[in-house]
Amino acid sequence: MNTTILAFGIVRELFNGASKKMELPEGATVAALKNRLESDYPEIKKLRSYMVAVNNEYADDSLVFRAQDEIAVIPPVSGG
Amino acid sequence: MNTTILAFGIVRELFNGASKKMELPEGATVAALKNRLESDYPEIKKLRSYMVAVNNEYADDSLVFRAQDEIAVIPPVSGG
Amino acid sequence: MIDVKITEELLSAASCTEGLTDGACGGLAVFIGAVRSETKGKKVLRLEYECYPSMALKEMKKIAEAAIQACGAKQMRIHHRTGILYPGDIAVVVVAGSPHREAAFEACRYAIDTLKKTVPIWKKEVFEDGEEWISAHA
Amino acid sequence: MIDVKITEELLSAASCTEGLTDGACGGLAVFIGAVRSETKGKKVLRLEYECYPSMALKEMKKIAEAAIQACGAKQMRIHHRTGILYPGDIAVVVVAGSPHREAAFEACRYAIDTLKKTVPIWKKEVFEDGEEWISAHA
Repeated sequence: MNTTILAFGIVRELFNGASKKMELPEGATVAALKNRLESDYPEIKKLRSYMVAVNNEYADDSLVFRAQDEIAVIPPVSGG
Repeated sequence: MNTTILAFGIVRELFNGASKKMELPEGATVAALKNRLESDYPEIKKLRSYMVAVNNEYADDSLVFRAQDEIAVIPPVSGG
Repeated sequence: MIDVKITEELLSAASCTEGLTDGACGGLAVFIGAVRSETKGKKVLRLEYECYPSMALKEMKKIAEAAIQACGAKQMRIHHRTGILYPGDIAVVVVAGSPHREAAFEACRYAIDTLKKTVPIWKKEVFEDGEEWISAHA
Repeated sequence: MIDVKITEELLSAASCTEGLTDGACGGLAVFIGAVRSETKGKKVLRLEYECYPSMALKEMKKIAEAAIQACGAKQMRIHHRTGILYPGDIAVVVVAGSPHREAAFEACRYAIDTLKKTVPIWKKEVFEDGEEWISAHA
């Protein structure tokens, strides 16, 4: 499954861009994506925490990606 | 002792004026003034409560008036 | 910084920030009290505010000082309007500034709560069929 | 009424009251977050805010809805600025309107507290000698 992972803030800087194309196996979960990200970008493990958002909602680790999902990596927010 | 009692809000309306000249005995206390007010203006007793201020400070019933004191009757406040 | 004022002039939103967003305080907590168009289902035509100016300013200053002492706010503004106000008009603006928003909220809340209890300001509500000094009677 | 906005334009005090003091709500509780000139004694040159617009607006709307449901506020406004901000600039304005000030304060407090936890907006502090994404690391 071809996906485009959106990135913001410090993750955008780690990605060196606002998004990253990534090939994920069919049936891949959020947890699998996190493993992949942490292996490709070990700096991610140093964050206080981070979330994955799917279609503009925070997603659980167990969520299975579907085609057309909008996927984003959300480092610790700091609005206000 | 000649005094001028300042009045505001509903007490100003009871006094039919923003102040009232009043002769008080030497050594009169706030409590004595209150008795006098309640006898001259029985409507005052119907208020939820009221205070006397002396020189811009809320005064206890036991305070003894001195010449030149600025005396005011303070009905329940409702600012804001 | 303490800024207390009683005025017959219009109060506007500008009072919320004017001279306060100077980079020293990250958070401003503000309370804006405006005249409601209805009270208990009755249409309000206008409110008539009066005050005992010298004492009211003194009490407002005390409140601002206590809010700084007790809550840790750094900046306190309390502006109150008097005279004749119509629905939608702003009657009071309370601003508390602090590097930390908890302190700002506490100071703002303390100030408006205390103002309503201690500051010698009175309002009369005028309806189509009568008028009433607010809080005067039990 | 719910009004959420993310903008690169200046936020001003006008956002605190515009369209809100219509006579329906007696009390507006407001939080104004401005850029501080110092963090832990270090001079801040500027803040760079970015956001995930579609999700941020969705989360801001959720917060406004929850504040109305849980606290009883009637009007909620959340405006957030993004882009490059300098000390003193307003980054966020949260307004909660209610006939009762307790509800307004609670709703305002809830909204800014929750915004800081859930809304995908990020800021980088830029100092004379470096920069830092706020809250990124423990």
